[in-house]
Amino acid sequence: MPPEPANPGIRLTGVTVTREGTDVLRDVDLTLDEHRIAVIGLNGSGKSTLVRLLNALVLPTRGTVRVGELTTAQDAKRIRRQVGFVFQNPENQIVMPLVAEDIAFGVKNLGLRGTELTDRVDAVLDRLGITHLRDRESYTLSGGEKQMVALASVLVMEPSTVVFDEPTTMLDRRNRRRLQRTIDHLDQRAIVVTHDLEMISAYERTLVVHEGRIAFDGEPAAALDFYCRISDS
Amino acid sequence: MPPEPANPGIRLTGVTVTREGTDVLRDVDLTLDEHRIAVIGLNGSGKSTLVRLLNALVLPTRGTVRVGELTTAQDAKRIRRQVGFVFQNPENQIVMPLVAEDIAFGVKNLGLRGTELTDRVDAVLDRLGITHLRDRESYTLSGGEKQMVALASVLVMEPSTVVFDEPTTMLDRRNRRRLQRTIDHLDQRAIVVTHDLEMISAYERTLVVHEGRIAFDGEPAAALDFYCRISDS
Amino acid sequence: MNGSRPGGPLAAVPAGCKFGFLFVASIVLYAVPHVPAQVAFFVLAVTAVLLTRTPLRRLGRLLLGLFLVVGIVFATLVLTSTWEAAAVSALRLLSLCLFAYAVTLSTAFSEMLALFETLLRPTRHLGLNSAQISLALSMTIRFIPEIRSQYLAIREAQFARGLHNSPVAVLVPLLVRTLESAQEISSAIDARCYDSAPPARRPTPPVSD
Amino acid sequence: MSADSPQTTQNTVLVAVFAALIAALGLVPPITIGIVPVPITLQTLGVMLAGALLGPVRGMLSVVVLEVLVLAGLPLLAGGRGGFGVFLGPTGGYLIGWIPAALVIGFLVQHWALRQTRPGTRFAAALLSVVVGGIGVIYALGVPWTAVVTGLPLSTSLLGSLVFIPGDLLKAVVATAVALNVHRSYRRLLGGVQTAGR
Ligand SMILES: Nc1ncnc2c1ncn2[C@@H]1O[C@H](COP(=O)(O)OP(=O)(O)OP(=O)(O)O)[C@@H](O)[C@H]1O
Ligand SMILES: Nc1ncnc2c1ncn2[C@@H]1O[C@H](COP(=O)(O)OP(=O)(O)OP(=O)(O)O)[C@@H](O)[C@H]1O
Ligand SMILES: O=C(O)CCCC[C@@H]1SC[C@@H]2NC(=O)N[C@@H]21
Ligand SMILES: [Mg+2]
Ligand SMILES: [Mg+2]
Repeated sequence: MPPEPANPGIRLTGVTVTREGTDVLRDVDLTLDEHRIAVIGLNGSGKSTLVRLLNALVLPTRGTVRVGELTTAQDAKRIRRQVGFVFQNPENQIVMPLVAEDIAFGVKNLGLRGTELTDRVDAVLDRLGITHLRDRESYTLSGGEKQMVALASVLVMEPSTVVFDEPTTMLDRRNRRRLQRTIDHLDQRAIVVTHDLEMISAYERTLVVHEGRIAFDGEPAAALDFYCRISDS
Repeated sequence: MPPEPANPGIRLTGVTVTREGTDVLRDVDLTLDEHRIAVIGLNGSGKSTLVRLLNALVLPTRGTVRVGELTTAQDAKRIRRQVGFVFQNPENQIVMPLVAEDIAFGVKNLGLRGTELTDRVDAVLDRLGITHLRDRESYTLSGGEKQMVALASVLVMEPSTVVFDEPTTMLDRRNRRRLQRTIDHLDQRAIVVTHDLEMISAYERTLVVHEGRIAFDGEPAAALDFYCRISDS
Repeated sequence: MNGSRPGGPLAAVPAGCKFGFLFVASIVLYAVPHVPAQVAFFVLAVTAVLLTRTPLRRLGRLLLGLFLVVGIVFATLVLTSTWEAAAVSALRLLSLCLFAYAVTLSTAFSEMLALFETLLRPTRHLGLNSAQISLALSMTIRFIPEIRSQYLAIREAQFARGLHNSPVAVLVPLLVRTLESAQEISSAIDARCYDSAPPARRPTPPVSD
Repeated sequence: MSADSPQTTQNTVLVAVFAALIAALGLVPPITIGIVPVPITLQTLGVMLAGALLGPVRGMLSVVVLEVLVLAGLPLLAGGRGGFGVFLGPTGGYLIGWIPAALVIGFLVQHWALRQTRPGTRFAAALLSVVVGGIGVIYALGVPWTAVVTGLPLSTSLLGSLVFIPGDLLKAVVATAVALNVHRSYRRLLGGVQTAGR
């Protein structure tokens, strides 16, 4: 097998997702290879469905989603190693009672053991500046801390793209900015769904999802304009 | 017993709340009788604890909380009729399978029955413009709809003060503004905890909670300034 | 939740009477181990079910499992004992279940709950409280879909982390979240003036004037 | 304790939420194999969890609440079954057995298993509690009832119940592991119980 490119692009071709008879997403054609991409839109417009397609949490009813050479319909497991996903509610993502155990959890599934494993966990804790949380019980963490642990548990898998689905809703201004800074410093490609319009002003590309279609695709400023028009109508 | 005044003020005197050995809230003295009051602060600063004191969901470890002539430690039930509470996550507030049943739940607890009950439910649905949701099953509602039902279930009790603990976190811009407009039009006193700084710009008074104390109390603009200083430090 | 509203003549019979009949029928059916009597009961039971005017397709779906079960019983008994004993057992089981379905199908859920509340009223002497019981019953219905969607969200989060089908890893967060929301829900219920101990029964607080 | 009503509201909610959990486990389709007409169902896992997490009284009440709803006709049992008929059918005894099962599991876990300080012993004790209640008690009621209702010989009914053993043991292990983990992160639940490390 040829080595995969460092950061393979994601390509959606003619993607439609149907749920209970209605199209939640319709005829989406997209190539995502920018470094920072934002997705905005009203409640129920289809944002989460769109980003869940990218790591095979949702499979297209019609069309294909490709990450590099792989398609989500066939290679779900390998794609999930490349495309990490941070959920809105970090509590869903936390599995083990201790923070270190929780972060190690995904890496264990990749077959790592012993010092290799602990080194990797320590490295990611250090990188996010949350080494002090290492031995805490995960369920006693505050909202902001939980969100950082959830991010660590994704980054430890060393994905090439990280998708965030509304990661800042529970957070105060300080934690929001901390997370934002963390995302800004990621080497990986980041695709961020958010209602927090301030957060995305520096992004390269913004998609506005409306009623199951990509209604706008371009500069953040223009996208915001478009979004405000929709939400005020 | 003398009739209570139309909208009695709320007074906290020397209130301390201790949880597991640490003071979550310390020596709070406050009189709340403005029409619109905002509460802001970092995650974990004690905002929720503060507002839960107001309707006896939390009782002070030391000090007293008075609503008009009543104290929360003694008259929890009567105070809860006067001070309604809208929770952050409407999912946890809706307890009955059908919307109409859920809204009727609180009024039933007040002892109302029959047409008096249904009239009151219908009136509040009408007032919030959600009559069409009356016979829906509550779990099929969207996030914004759930938030409106949760508000209806509180307003139907005809409280003189409504407390909101981060009511907009789950909502998009459109639903957020809709809820904001609804709050703006309430006749009742509203006390709103929020991280949404835009929402409170027109409020009469803003409290900033920091590390268990009221660190600032005054005009929204100055409060925001203060809050930004804290959160950037 | 119960599908359509119950119709037919049996819907007019009070729920208490129907349950009383069911109780008596269950005794009589065991008291008479003769094939002709059992056939007569069976015909009566079929009539009762048909009187509920349930659409035949829905009825078919409901009864398919029952017929399967009775089939197994009948086959096993024919092989291990007499043909007659097998017939009596199978018919008895069928009639009893059909009568029970007739009661269920002809009684509205709310009527059923009201009956249980009446029956449970004496338990207040044991310290239970019927308002609390009916709250628990309604809340259960409300939270089944909630738990399901929480389960789906958690499982999805774990798929995303490369974990597939580990029951412990799904159940632990599911339960912790459920317990946490239980706390918030009970606050919300209290905030809406719910009184779990009605005044009459509440231990009198120490009156400090 | 302040006004004791918050406490009881919380208990009501816990009972309801676990009843909902048992019902939700019924959304997984049941499997019927073997010589007795009783399905393998995941709902017993919920019964075990209710007892092991909520303790005897609340655990038992959540099973009662579920079964009252089933009795009232809601299709909350595995495979979408419900109504009075189920209780009179071949599985009725097992269903009734769920009630004392949760009680026994809750009692043993709260007053015996969680008192063990060594993790290994605690796991073994909890597992044994779950097996005694979740298998012993349930079968003690279920097996004879099936025999009576169907007219099958008691020995057949007993033999038939053997097909559940592997599944039920697996459920007991899962329930034990889950319950101990949850008690580890959520100590308030069985208030006053000493667990190691605290
Ligand atoms: N499994 C499903 N079954 C039925 N409908 C679904 C399902 N998943 C999504 N939908 C519907 O698809 C639409 C889009 O859902 P989606 O979650 O993608 O919206 P969203 O843009 O992420 O909204 P939000 O801002 O509220 O998160 C909604 O109307 C939703 O009800
Ligand atoms: N029952 C409890 N037991 C222990 N600690 C508690 C309890 N309730 C609150 N706390 C602690 O008290 C502090 C204040 O909590 P509170 O919920 O009031 O914060 P908040 O300002 O509302 O935060 P957020 O913005 O995250 O909602 C937190 O550090 C929290 O961990
Ligand atoms: O759904 C029903 O009607 C009740 C089924 C009872 C099934 C019993 S409980 C113990 C044993 N273990 C199983 O998995 N099934 C049986
Ligand atoms: Mg979404
Ligand atoms: Mg809070």
